[in-house]
Amino acid sequence: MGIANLKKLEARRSALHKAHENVKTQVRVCSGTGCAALGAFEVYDALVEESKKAGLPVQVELAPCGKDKDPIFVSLTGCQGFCQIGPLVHILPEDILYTGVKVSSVKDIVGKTLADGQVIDKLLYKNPEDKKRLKGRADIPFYKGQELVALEGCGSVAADSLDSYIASGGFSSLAKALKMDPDQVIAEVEKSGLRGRGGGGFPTGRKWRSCVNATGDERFVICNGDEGDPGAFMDCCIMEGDPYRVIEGMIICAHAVGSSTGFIYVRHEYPRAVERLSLAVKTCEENGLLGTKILGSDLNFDISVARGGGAFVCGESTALMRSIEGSVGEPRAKYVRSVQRGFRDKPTVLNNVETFACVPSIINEGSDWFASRGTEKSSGTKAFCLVGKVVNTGLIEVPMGTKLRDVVFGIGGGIIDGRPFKAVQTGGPSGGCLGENYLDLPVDFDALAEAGSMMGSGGMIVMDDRTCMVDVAKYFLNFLMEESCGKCVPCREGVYQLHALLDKLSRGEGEPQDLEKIQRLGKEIQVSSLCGLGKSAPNPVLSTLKNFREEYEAHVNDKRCPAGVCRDITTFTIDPDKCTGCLVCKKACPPDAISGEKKQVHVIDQDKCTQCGACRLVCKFDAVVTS
Amino acid sequence: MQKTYVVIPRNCTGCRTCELACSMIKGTEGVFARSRINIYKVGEERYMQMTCLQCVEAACVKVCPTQALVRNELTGAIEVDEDRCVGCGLCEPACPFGHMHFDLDEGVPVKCDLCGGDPTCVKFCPHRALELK
Amino acid sequence: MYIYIDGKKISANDGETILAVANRNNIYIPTLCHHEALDDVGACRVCMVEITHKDWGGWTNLVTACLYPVEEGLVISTSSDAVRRSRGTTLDLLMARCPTSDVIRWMAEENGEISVRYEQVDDGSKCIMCSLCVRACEKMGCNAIGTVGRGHDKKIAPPFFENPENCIGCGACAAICPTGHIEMKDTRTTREIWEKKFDFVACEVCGEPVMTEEYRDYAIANRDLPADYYTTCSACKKKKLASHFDKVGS
Amino acid sequence: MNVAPAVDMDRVGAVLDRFEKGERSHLVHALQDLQSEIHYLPKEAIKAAAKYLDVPLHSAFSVATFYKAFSLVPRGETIIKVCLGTSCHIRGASVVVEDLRIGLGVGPGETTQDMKYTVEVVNCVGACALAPVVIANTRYIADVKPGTIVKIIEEG
Repeated sequence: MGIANLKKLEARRSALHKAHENVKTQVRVCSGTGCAALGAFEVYDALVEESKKAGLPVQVELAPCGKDKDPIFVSLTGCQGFCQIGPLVHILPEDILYTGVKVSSVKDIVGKTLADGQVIDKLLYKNPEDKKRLKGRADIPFYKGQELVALEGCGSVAADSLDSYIASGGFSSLAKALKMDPDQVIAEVEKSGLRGRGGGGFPTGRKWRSCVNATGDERFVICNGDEGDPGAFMDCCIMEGDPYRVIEGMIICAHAVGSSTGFIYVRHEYPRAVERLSLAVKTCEENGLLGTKILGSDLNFDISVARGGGAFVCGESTALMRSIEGSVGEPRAKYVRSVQRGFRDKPTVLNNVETFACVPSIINEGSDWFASRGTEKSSGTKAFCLVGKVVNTGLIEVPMGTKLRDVVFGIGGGIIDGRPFKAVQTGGPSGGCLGENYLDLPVDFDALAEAGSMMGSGGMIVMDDRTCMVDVAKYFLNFLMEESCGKCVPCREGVYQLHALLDKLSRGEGEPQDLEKIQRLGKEIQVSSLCGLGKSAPNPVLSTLKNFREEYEAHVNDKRCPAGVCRDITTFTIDPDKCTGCLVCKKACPPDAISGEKKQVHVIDQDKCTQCGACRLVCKFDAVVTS
Repeated sequence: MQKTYVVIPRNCTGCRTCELACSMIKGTEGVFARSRINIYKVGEERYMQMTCLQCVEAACVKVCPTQALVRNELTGAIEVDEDRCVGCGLCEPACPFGHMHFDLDEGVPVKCDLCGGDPTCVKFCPHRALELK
Repeated sequence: MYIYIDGKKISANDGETILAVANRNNIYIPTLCHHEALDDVGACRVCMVEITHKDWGGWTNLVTACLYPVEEGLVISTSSDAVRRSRGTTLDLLMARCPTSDVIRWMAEENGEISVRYEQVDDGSKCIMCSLCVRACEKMGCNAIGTVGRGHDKKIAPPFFENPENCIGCGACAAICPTGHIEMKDTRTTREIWEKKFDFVACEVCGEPVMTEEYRDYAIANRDLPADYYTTCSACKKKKLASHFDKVGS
Repeated sequence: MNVAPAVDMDRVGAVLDRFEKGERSHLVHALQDLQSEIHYLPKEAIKAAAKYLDVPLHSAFSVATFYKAFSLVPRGETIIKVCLGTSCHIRGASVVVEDLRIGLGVGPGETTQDMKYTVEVVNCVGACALAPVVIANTRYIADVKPGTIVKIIEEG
């Protein structure tokens, strides 16, 4: 049942629409990594089974000619965003969002909600501020202020169903693009102002245009799904939750630049993304959406899914291409850009997952629609992963230019346990930490860069007063030291030495001149390294040194870690006035260093204590103090 | 007009001045064995001067993996481009006449390059047994 | 086209690198991982130069001379402050890694900016990971050694750190190593490199070593020269030929 | 020192047969499939892959040691991956590593004597909202509280 041409595509869509109109209730079970980890698949299975048992007309596929009257369509979707309180079950059209759903609650959902239309109060989201239960996404602050473009289908379409994607308007953008001249397609992308979502922010349209202008008999389109930034998972969600959108974006690009071969490079740490994308590619091939004469046009295009091997540096475009070629992922100098000489030395367009996911909307809705969102130089919306010590964590998408404050305190709901906000880290290991004075910064490519951080792929890690900036910088350097490919000297040796210097600081052995040494070495690594990884490796150090210098000075001059994190210069003690003798810290202590009976003040044996901080982490009464 | 290096064995008295001159000018500090020209006694009062023949179809050039042996079109000599040599040393055994020497310490081959067209050995030969015609 | 290096106007060809033009004009740019016969990788970063252009509005950039292709009107400085700082840092870092390497110390002194001492990584190694040995081995078609691991712990070694099957004992890796890190031990009859032992082919006249047996087999199989080329040492070849000439002469 | 079990070369061959012979670009892919089949990359498997795909052995070895996904030593039945992504880090993942070190007696990259558990640290598994996260084989353990992880794993 191929979709050989545009007519057949429309026929299929209208049949599916009809099927959709029949559906009385839609139950969307989130199967993003977070929800899946909390048991979403079991919930889904139970839902289907329980509904069948109850005799409800349940469908797991959109059947265009279903006989059921008022069917209930149960689907597994991609990430619905609010990972922290998963598994999520979203019921439409009533907009009921059940949170923390367990298999044991399924019976209730089927019996009460699906069969009877009742809302189960205790499964609803509880607003931490006033403890009120909120019914649906429309009421929950986390979802307010968001605008979904790249994540549009993520959490609404059934992740592994081509039909579901087509029903939601999928491939209509491709149909439109195929009727356009390749040049018009590029012009449209250029006009939209779309910039690469992978971090660099290079204008996508310009990239496509220079690929077309480059000489070469063959061109490649590569989708970068090697999302290596720790603390970022939006590409993962898109690949898992809306794989067809990425494919559609890539086909449109292939049409625009004249390519017949594409690759999607996915990290191996995302097995489900690999699985779903592979399935999506296969389904597209079977249905004539990939292969020869796509939708009856002259376009031939194939996509292969390549798995990464676990190397952060492979997110760098030239290293990624080397990796697909089957080699060690060492970057090469980009003096000749990869749009001219990339994969197999042929002109290559490489864009990130989110960038490709934006393309169908741009073609469908028009460049003006996209450009009207966001700021002047950073148009559109951007997906972020809001994580760390923030109340609401999860996947969000907001227009560019949204203030950090609105993200952290609006959508994010502020800091956990009401602790003071300290910083927000953006841009992953290449980015920087922005303190309180940057909270009113509009988040876009240029504003972040100016503030000494960067957009990166969109991780946003919120930190409270118990986060040590020296430790955070050391953490990133340790990460980069392990992930450096080791090819060029400044990155291989320089990052090692930077880490050694920070380690010295965190042990309380820092000398006053070390801060200058760090600053100077950091700057030289930035200008001397071969690839983006090395060039941006010192950013976390330099930005924290700039914005939190007093904290560094405390480590050097007073041999003290103000946040109580750096083990060698921190002592943990229990404040007898605050300790309630609840035994929680005693149980949590890995080396068994805490003694004390129930309802009596506990004491930490300093000889046994390894300063891991577990006690402070679990204490509800703030009784563990550091000095 | 390219000149030809010729040896005239009947003039050679075996005085080895050429060897000394070569080893001096090529910086091998008078180590005779490293000289690019060698004198062999081949009979009663008969000597033979042996140095690179600058073959037209040179085996050394053929085996070099990096084109580090290049003919100087002006002098006709095959010269070593040390910057291009990776030091594999194959040129030494490849020479059927034994005129190529690979210097293990320096990691480069050593051979006669006709001193850039003005061979020192010719200048120093007291008996006109070496000539550039 | 014309470019400017340290104020001098120099003609250059399309497709050439800055380093190639500089070398051709005897302008010194230090290098460690560059070799004329091998592909450049830009690993050592000591050939860093500062470039700008009259159309760039004062913007300058540091690039590696070995890889950067020339373009019309490019203005290059081989020893600006920024270049010396960058090169100095790179050499300082290498000094910490290979404190015993004379080449590195000499280059650092020449650059004139040894100012920062970093914690020494003293594993007795002189390897600076320039990968010249690997590339030379590849050029020979042997592929006996390669990089192992990544990051700061990256090493160059044979597969599985053991006796490299493909190694023929030619010694190119040792000859090309800029710091003398690769050890090759020769006796009259044997050679040892990468912990692999080779027997020399002895000259059938004098018994002096000619080449390793593996190298001879490789040469016969791959280099299209008769097998009897490899049986005699060069000195004996010369002697034999001399006597032959004498017979012809008389 | 753990003794590696003999490698079933038929299984290696069967995995390699899925790939086009002599196509070097399949190297990373093939090594991955071999690893998921035998749980680590024994020397014989790397050699077989290099030969089959016509890749110099050293390239195969370089690739096998460059990418973190590959292990050249046998690993335990249960592979415990502790996420050390930024979010997990600031929410106390190092305590989890500490718990495992004390509870199982092995640190990152090590395998218990009885070959039951291998502890690994990984950089971000994309479940940041549930930090700190531990993955035991395919099972995700979310929001790990100090002092609890060893028990959770041992109970299965």
